[in-house]
Amino acid sequence: MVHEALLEVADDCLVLGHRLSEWCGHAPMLEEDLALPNMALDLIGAARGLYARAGEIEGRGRGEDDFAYFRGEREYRNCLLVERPNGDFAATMLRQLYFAAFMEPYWRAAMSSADEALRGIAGKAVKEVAYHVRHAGEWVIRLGDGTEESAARLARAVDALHRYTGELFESSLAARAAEAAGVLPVRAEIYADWDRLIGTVFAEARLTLPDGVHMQSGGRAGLHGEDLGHLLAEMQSVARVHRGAVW
Amino acid sequence: MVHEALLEVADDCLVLGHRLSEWCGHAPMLEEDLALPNMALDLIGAARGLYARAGEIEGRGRGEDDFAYFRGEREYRNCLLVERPNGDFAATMLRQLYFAAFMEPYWRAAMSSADEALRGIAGKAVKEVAYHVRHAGEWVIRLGDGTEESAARLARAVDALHRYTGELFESSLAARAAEAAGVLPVRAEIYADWDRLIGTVFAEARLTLPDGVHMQSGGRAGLHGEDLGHLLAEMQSVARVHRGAVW
Amino acid sequence: EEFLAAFQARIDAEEKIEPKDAMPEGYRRTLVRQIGQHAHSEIVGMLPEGNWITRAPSLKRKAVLLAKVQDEAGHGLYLYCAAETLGVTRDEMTEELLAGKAKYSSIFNYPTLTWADIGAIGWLVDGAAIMNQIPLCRCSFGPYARAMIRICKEESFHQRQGFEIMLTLCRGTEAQRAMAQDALDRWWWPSLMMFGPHDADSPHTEQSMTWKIKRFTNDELRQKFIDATVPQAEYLGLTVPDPELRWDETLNEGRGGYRHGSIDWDEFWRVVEGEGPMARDRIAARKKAWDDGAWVREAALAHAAKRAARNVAAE
Amino acid sequence: EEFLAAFQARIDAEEKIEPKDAMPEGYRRTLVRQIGQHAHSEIVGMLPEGNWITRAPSLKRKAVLLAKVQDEAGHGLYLYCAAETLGVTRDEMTEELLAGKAKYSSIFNYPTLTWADIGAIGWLVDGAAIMNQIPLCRCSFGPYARAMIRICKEESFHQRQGFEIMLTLCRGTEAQRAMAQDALDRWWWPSLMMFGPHDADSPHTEQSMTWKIKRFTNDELRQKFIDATVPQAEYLGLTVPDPELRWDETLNEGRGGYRHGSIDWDEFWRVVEGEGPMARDRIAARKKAWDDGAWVREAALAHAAKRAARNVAAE
Repeated sequence: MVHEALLEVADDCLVLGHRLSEWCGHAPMLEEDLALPNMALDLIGAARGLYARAGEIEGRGRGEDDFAYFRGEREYRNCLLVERPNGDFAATMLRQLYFAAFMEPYWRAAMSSADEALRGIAGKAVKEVAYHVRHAGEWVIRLGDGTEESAARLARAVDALHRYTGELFESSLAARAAEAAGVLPVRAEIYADWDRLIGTVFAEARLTLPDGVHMQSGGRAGLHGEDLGHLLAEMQSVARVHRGAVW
Repeated sequence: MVHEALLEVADDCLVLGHRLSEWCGHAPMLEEDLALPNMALDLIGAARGLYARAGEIEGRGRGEDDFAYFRGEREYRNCLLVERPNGDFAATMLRQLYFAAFMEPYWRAAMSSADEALRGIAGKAVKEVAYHVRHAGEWVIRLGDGTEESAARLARAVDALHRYTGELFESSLAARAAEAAGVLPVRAEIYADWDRLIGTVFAEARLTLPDGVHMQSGGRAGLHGEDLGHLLAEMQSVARVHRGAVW
Repeated sequence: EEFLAAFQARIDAEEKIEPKDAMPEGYRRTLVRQIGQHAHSEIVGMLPEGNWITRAPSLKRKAVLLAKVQDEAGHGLYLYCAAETLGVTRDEMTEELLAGKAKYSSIFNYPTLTWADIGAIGWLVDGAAIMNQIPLCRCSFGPYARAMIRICKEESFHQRQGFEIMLTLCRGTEAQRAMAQDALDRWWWPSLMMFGPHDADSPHTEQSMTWKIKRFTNDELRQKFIDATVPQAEYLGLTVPDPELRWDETLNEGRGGYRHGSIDWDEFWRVVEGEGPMARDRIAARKKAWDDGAWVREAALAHAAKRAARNVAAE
Repeated sequence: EEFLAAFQARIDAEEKIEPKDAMPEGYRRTLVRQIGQHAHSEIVGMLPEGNWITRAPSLKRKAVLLAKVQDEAGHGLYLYCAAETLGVTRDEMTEELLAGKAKYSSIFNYPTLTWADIGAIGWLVDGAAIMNQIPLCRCSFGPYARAMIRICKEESFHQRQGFEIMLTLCRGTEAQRAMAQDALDRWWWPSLMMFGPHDADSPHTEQSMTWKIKRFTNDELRQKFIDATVPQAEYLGLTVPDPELRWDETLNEGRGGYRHGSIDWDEFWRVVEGEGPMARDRIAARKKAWDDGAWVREAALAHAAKRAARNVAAE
C-alpha cells in the first residue's frame, strides 16, 4: 500500500515534468526556455527518487524505468491536474502554481516523514519547489495584472483548471495507509496553506477565486482524461519497442 | 525488390490515410467529417491490399499489420509529402490534390500491370481516387477563389508543400526494378498528366505555380522529417505493447 | 381544442405527421429538442471513438472504426435535416450546442481510456441506443421516423462490430481480457443511465407517449436492454459489475428478467448537468473545430457567390 | 590608418578589446554577425534535440537531455548578451533570424530520426563545435572570449554524454548497434561540413585571423576533428562512412593524420542556402514560438510599467 502512495506522488511529478518539457524550444522568451526545463528537471528528479523508493518498499525488483515506461494509462496514478494539456502560457503557469503551492507545504511536512529516504527526497524537493511557487506566482501576477488579453487568458485558465485542484487534497486508500504510517503528510491538512497562498497571489493578480466549482477527480483510481494516453504513448514509444534494452 | 516498391506505395497510402483520419470529428463542417474519413478509408484500403501483396511476394509470412505496426520510422518508405502535418484545411486539401493528381494516372496505368493482384487493387483505387481529385480540386478552387484569407492560406500551403511534389516522380532502385518488370508504372511518365491537372486547377483557383522550387526528397530511403516518428509512435502504441495479440 | 383533437386522432390512427402539416406548438418544440439532442449526440459521439482511430491496433480495426465514426457524422446530417424541416437551421442548433445550451447524450462525457472502450461503446452504448431508437422508427413525425430507419440499420451493424471486438479481446491474451472486463466495469452503469431517470421522475414521458414520439417508458427500455445484454456478457465470460444482479422469473409478465442493483442517480444528474469528466473537453473540441473552420465556410460561401454572379453575367 | 595600425598592435599584443573601446567598423560587423550566428545556432539547435525529450528511453536520459537543451538556451542567452555589447539588441537579432536573414549552423537543418541521433549529435556535432570554439576562448573580443570559456566547459560535458550514449548503444542489443551506426552514417559528413568550405573558398578567413577572431583555418580544424574522432569510432566498433578514409603518416607535419574522401560541396551549399531538409520547419517552429509568445512579452512589459508607475505614485 505505502509504495502505491509513493507512486501517486511520483506520477504527479513525472507527468507534470513531462508536460513542462513539451515547451522546450517553444517558450515565449529565452528566459523561459531556461526556467521551464529547470522546473521539469526538478520534478523528474523527484519522481526518480520516489520511484526508486517505491520499488524498494514493493520489493519486487522494479526500478524507476519499470514504473515510468511499462505501466499503461489505467495504472498511472497521477491526479488529473498535472495531465491537463499545456494550453497557452497562462494555463501552464497557473497549473504550475496550483501544483507547487500544494507541494511546497507537502514536502515541508514530509521532511519529518517516518521514512528516511523520503525525508531526503523531501529535503531536496522543498527548496526546488519554493522556486516553482515564486516563478509561477510571479507570472500569474504579471499576466493577471498585465494586459487585457493576458488577464482574459488567465481567467480562462482558472475556469478550465480550478476544477482539478480538489483532487490534490483527497487521499486514496493507499495514501491513507501511508499517512497513518507517518510516511506521507495528510493531504487534507495541506489545504489551509494552499488556500492562503493561492488567495494572496490571486489578490495581487486581480483574479477572483471561482466559487462553487464542482471538483473533478479520478486520477488516483487510474480514471484519467483522454490526454494522458497520448502522452504515455509518446513517452514510452522507444522504451516499449526495445523492451529489456539498456540505455 | 519488387515487394519493396509495393511497400513504398502502400506506405504513401497508409500515412496519408492516417493523416486524414486525424481530422475525424474536427473538420470545418459536417460534410467534411464525412468526406475526410471517406478518403482515409480508401487510402487505408489500398494500403492493405498492397501490404498483403508485398508480403506474398516477399514470401516471409509478413502481413499487413506486420508492415504497418512493426517497422520503425527508418523503415517506412513513404514520400515526404504524405507525412507533412495536416496544418490548416487549405494545406490538407492541397496535399490531397497533389497526391491524388499523381495517383489517378498512376493507378490507371497500373491497371495493365503484369501482376494480377495489382491490377485488381488499381482497378478499385482508380475509381476512388477520381473522387479525391474532384473533391480536393474543388476545394482548392473554392479556397483560392474565395476570400482574401482563404487565398492567402492556400498560397502559404503552396509555398510550404510544393517542394515535396518532385519526389512523387522519382523512382528508387526498388521502384525501377518493379517498373522494369512491368509491375508498377514508371513514375516519371506520370508527370505530364499531373502537371496538366495541377495547372488547370491552379488556373481556376487563381493560384500561380511556384517557379524554381528546390525539391526535397529522401522518404524512399527512410530519410523522413521529424513528424513521421511521432505519427508512428502514436499509431503503433497499442499494437507494440501487446506484441503478438490478435485484435 | 378542435384542432388538437383532430391532430390526436391522426396520431391515434398511426398517420405520419409531415413538416407541411399543421401541428401543436408543443409537439413541434418537443421534436425540435429531441431531434436536435439526438443529432448533437451523434456529433459529440464522434469524439470519444475518434480518440482511438489513430491508435487502433490493426489496420482492419482502424478501417472499421473510421467507417463507424463516419457513419455517425452521416447520422448527424440526416437528423439535422429532419430537424430543419421543423424550421430551425443547422447553424442555430450548432450555436446552441457550442454555447452549452443544448443537451446531448451524457454517455459521451465519459472518456475512452483503452482500446477495449471502443468495443464496449459499440456493444453497450450502441446497444442501448438501438433499444431507444427502434421504437422511434415508428415515431409519428415522418422525417424523424424515416431518418431512424436508416440509422437503426447502421447502428445494429456497429453494435455487432463492438461485440466482436469484445469477443476477440475475451479470446485473446490475459491483458486483453482484463482490458475488456475493465471496459465493461466502466461502461455498464453509464449505459443503464442512457435510458434516463425512472419513469416516476420523467415528467415528459406521458405526453411524448400520447403523441407517439415515444413508444416505451425509460424503465421498460432499460429492462429490455439488461435482459438482452446480460447473457451476452456471460457468453463473453465477463462479469457484469452489479453484485445485486439476479434472474427473477416473475418479471416481464412471467417471462422472467434480470433485477438490477440501484443506479447512482447522483452521478446521473451530475453528468446531465454538465459535470461529466469530459464534458468541457467535448464542447471545447467541437468549438475549436467550428471556430477554426469559420474561414473555410466563409470561403465556400464567397466562392459560391462569385460563381453565381459570373453565371448571371454570362447569361 | 593610424587608428587601424594601433588597433592591430593591440590585437597582436594579445590585448582584449572591450565594448567601450574604439574598433574598426569591419571588426565590429564581423563580430556582430559571427556572435549572432552563434547565438542563433544555440537557439535553433534546441529543436532537433528537443524533438526527443518526450521520447527519451529512460528517465536518466530524459533528465540529461533536458539539462543539455536548457544549457543551450543559456548559451544563447550569454551570446546574445555578448552581441548586445556591440550595439545590437536581442529582439533585432531574433527578427533577423525569423525573417530568414540571419544564418545559423546548417547542421541543425538535418532531422533527428532516432534516439541514436541524440548520441551522435552530442558526440559529433558538439565535438566539432568544441573544435571550433576552443580557439574562440582566446578571441580578441573580450565578452565573446569570456562567454566562450563558459560555453566550452559545458559543451565538452555534452560531448562526453553524447559519446556515452553511443557507447551504451554499441554495447547494447543488435537493434541498438544498428541505430548507432545509422546515426553515424547520417551525421558524419554534415559534421565535417560544420567547419565550413575549404580554406581556398573561404574569403573571410584571412581577415578574421589577422583580427584574432579566428585562430585556425577551416581545414586545420576539420583535420583536428577527424584525427580525434576516427579512433573514437573505432573504439565504439562503428564504421566511419568514408571508404577513402585512411591513415597517412606524412600529415600534420609528420605526426600523421587521416586523409578523408571528398566532401559533397553541392550539398553543403544547398543546405547553407536554406534548402536543408528541416530548414523551413526550424524557422517555422521558432517563429510560432515567438508569435505565440508575443502576448506574454507584452503582458510582462505592461505589468512592469504599471508597477513602476505605482512605485512612483507611492513615493
